Amino acid sequence: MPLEQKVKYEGDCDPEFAKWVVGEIGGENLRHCIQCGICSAACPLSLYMDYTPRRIINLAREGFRKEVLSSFTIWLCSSCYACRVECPKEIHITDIMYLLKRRAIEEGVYPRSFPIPVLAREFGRMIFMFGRVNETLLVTDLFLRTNWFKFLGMIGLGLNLMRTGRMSFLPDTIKRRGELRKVLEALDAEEKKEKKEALS
Amino acid sequence: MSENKPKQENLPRIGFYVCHCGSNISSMVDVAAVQKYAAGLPGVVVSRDYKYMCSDPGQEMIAKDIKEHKLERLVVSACSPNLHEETFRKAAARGGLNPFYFQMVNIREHVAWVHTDKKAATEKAMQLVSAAIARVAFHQALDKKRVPVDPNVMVVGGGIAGIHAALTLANAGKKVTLVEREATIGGHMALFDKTFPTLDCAACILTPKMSAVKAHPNITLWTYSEVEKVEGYVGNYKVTVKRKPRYVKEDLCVGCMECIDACVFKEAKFADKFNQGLGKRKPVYIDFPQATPKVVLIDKDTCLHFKTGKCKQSCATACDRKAFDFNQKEETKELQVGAIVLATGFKAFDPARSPQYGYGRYPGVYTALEIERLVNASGPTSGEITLRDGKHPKAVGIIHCVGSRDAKTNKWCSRVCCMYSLKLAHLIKEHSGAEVYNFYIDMRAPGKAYEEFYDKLLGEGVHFIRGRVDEVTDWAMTPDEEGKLVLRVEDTLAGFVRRIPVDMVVLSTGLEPQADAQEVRRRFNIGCGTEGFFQERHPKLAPVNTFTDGIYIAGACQAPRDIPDTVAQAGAAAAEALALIDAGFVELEPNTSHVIEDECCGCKSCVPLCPYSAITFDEVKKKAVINEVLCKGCGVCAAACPSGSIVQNLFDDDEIFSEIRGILK
Amino acid sequence: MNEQFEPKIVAFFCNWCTYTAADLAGVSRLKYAPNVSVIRVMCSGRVDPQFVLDAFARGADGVLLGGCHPGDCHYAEGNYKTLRRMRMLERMLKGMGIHDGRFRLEWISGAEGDKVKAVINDMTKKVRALGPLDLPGKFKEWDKEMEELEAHVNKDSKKGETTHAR
Amino acid sequence: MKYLYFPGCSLKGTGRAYEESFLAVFKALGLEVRELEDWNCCGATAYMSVDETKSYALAGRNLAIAEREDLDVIAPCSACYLVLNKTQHGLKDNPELRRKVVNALKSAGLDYKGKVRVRHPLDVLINDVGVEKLAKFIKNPLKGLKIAPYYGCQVVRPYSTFDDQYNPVTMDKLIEAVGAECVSWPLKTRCCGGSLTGTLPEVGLKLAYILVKEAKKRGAAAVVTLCPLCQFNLDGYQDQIARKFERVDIPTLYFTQILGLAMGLPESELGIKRGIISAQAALAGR
Repeated sequence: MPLEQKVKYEGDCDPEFAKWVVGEIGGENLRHCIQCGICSAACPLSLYMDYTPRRIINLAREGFRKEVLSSFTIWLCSSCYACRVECPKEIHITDIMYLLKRRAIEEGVYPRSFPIPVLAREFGRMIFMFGRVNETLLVTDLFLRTNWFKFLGMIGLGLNLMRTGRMSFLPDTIKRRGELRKVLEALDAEEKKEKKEALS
Repeated sequence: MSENKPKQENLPRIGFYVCHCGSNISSMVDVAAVQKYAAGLPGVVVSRDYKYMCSDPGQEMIAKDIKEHKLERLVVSACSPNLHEETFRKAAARGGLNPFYFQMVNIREHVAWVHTDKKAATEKAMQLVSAAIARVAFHQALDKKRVPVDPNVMVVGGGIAGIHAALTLANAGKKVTLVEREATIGGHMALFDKTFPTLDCAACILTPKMSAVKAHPNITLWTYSEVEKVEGYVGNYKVTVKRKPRYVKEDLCVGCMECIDACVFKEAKFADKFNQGLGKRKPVYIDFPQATPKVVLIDKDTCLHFKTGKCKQSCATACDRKAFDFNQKEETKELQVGAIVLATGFKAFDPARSPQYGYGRYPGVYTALEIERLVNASGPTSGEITLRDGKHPKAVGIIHCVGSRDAKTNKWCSRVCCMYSLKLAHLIKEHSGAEVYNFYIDMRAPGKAYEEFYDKLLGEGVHFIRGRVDEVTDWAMTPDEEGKLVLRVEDTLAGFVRRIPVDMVVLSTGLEPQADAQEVRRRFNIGCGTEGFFQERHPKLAPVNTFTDGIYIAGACQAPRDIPDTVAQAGAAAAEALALIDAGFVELEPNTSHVIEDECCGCKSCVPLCPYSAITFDEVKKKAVINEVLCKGCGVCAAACPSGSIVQNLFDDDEIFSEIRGILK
Repeated sequence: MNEQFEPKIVAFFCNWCTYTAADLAGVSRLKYAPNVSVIRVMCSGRVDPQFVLDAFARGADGVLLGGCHPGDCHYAEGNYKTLRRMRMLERMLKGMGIHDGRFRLEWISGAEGDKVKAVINDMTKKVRALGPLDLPGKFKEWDKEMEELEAHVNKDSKKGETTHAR
Repeated sequence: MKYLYFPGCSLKGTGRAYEESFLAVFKALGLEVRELEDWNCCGATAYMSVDETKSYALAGRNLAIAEREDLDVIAPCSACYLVLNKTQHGLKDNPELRRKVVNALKSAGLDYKGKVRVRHPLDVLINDVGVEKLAKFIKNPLKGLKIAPYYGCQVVRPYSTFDDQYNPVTMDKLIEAVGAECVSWPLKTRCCGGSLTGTLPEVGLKLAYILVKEAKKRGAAAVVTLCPLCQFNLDGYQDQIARKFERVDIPTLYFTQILGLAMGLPESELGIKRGIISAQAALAGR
């Protein structure tokens, strides 16, 4: 077994990271964590996580940006909010997972073939195009982009859905697509403006 | 409004002092600038700043200046008047100045500590200083009024705090009335088996004190009684107490308990409140063998006589002292006391508010108080640890912080749970040999010999898992878990989630204010903190005093605390009451109101406003008259007087108007 | 930061609840706007409506009155009297064009340091948004009339005639 | 009583039976339901991971359209219910976010003031209609049918206004109202796997398996749920569950379906046949 040095140096931390989390919506209470672990105990997925939610909170608070953003934990969160309602310090853990996911996508540090960030992205694309999401098309698209091998395993389910009339191959769409796009583009413009201001 | 401003040349000679308070004030307020600013204000002849005005040299400086510079008024700009007003009044008196020629400016609590911009904070400090200097010119020389103090004391609550306070006062020769709501004194401590960290038996140390209360010639013990009304003021309280009927004459009953044997109910079949519902009792009962007073009582809700009117009253027949009186009525008593000690204790957190732990849903889940009764040799199982189905648990999980350190229930640490959980872990292991798991967030053992007790438990092989349990369920994932209660928790030190099957779960419930704490504090005219415990006058320097003079607090009614701290506090409260009584008199703040007879137009507007009936109307002179002994100095009448003829000392119209002008200059 | 209007607010706090709460805010090192200066009174019931009027007349942009919660008054019922009095005063102030929260009555118990902070911050923000009141400017002419009237009254009273002009 | 109805994407797709039974039951109860005009996808959980503000704006457009009428909006899908409520909270608590979202809406000629109330059909049935009134409509009580109520996550957490977060009971009341027997189990709010059944089947299937297995073990003949994704996970993946763990075969119905059956509505109007695991045996076997 190869020996690995476990010590962490302060230079490895990003002191701005915790500040950033605290400044985002939902991150406000990050620093109040007492590390009781009830979030991990309540989490139905913590048994698959590389870091339990409690550890993610502590790593984020101490500025271990790389460890946090490249963890599987944030992608395993199914947004069931079990941790959020249990947390004795009212830390919005689910929202923190969301904002960590966004940051990971922004920094491009998520695992490439990992289907969850891809799903998130495709979902967004479909909404921008049609305003609504067709589950069949979304799932098909997802498997073709990540792991088409798994798609074969899903054929049985697909046939079952066809049999019960729960599948549709036509994209559903809203009437005023322009209206929705205007809303989304206005936010893009706002963000650009903000970034420009931040630079100057 | 009167415009009789003192003329520039007639202004009194004012001395002004501004305090740095180390760096507490000077780090946010430019003290030198304030000093300079004040020096330029009309009437100010001396203006100084100093590191610590409240220190001896600071006070000396004031006294010296008064003499040397013939100062006629004094303004000190420092901390809250609630803290040091008295200090500087005394300093003024030492310099030969009437202490009420003084005004204090609060630039610490109200400025330096709450603002972040030094320039703005300094400006605000200057406004407040200008207001005080403007107002002090109007101050009058006043004298404090002396009122005699009634030497009797009432103690409310007969737990260990009330017992200790009552005994201390009685031993000092004071007459004490101890009022307790339940049928016996003893409080929560009477429920415990052993006490941490020494593991000495609670009954062995408590019951002698209970007997001492009963036997003490200076103590009148009123159990099954509640305070209904409190009137008066420091040194002179009038208290109304309601005494509930026991249907047994207290002076006749000797506690032989023949009546209980004789009751028409052959079997005890009603939930026994004292044993947390784990045992049964009859309608005629006594809480426990050492109950004090050792007098039985009848529970009206279950007694056949009261329910149907058809009972042969075999209990009364069995009593050879003829103590039974089914016609007993509630009594109302009045008391005159000089001081009151409130020791009304706490309420244990109701675990139904944390449904995830399954209390009430799974019979294997218990509260810590229930376990106290189970491990107690005189409890319902005589100290045997048995589950509700009669089986013996092989594994027991103790969950800490139930109803503590949790924004959804109570935010505070209940302070005693870590230690009592350790005690229960030890007792359960000793009595049953079960595997015991403690689930804690942080182990808090900060008392004398507490850490050593924790160390002892570690050595006994009790499991300590650092993590807050999420849930107690009967959901089995493995064959081992079938038929068990499963606790899901992150072992935060190991870094993963564990599922631990047990037979018995103990919820270490936290301490809360009594359910009626708000009503009680209104009755006694004291305050509660946001969490609902009684508010002490100062968290460090006046921990047993309240904002109402003559009313003291002790024990867990003020905050969660353990027995040693409770007893210490009860002693402190008794000492404070003694200090008040033995002085023989109190000095009252002279902020009372009086009527300027010539200006009173006799409209009677003020008469009905006074909550203390201190204002009467002189029908001959057709003028209002204020009785300054009854006046408590709220100033409501002064604000209402349409002719401006009522003056409130220290808060006169001229003083307040000049303060407004000073701020807005 | 650009120069913004900073309102001046005069506060009357009762000694037992609100003043203590402000002390508590200090001890707890809560941070709030420096625009409010506090005058201590024993009970909110001591506050004569004239104090409020005088504060506005002398240039205050807002007046805050703090007392114990209803039922909690140290003097049993002083705050109820405050409430009745101030309801009437509010109507009068409205007639004078002083409204929209320039005058505010708040119940703050001795334990509510955080409420002191919240109320002061909120009131400062709202009054700042309203802009200066400048009653002294508006009242200059009225003052002149008042002075004349007062001179007249004083002359009368010197003559020894009783007057209830106040 | 009148309501607006926000279907969301699932009720038009895999959750078609939910829409059918919801509309049929509400119609039979005399409740008027109108589909929200030109609604768009709520954004669900996925979009929150991409762009927070846009995700609020997406929901904001729906709320803006709804606000034109003074009616409560019913969102039967858990994700829609959560996202719309979360947006309400976010816009209320965060002025900066509100400014951005409202400005963006205004640029497209929309406006939102924050007046809309988002409801769940279960909330409407229990609190607006009431169990007593529902009882009058029950013609065909489901006597002897043992049902495990499954609430899932996002209706009860974290914004539920009508039930307890730890131990919700509204659906239990409904099950009793239709004459069936409610199975008590501790997993009624445990996650069904959400979208992980699709993205990480090895994890998602396990979560779904735990639920169906425990429901069956406790004697339930059917699971009843209030969310299209929960229904899809518990119902649709049982073949895969059988391959990976063991065959469980327990049908998952919507609460609107059992209510409709008890009210005597025809199965065809309630989409009973749309279940991949047939409910026929469970319904007949009682």
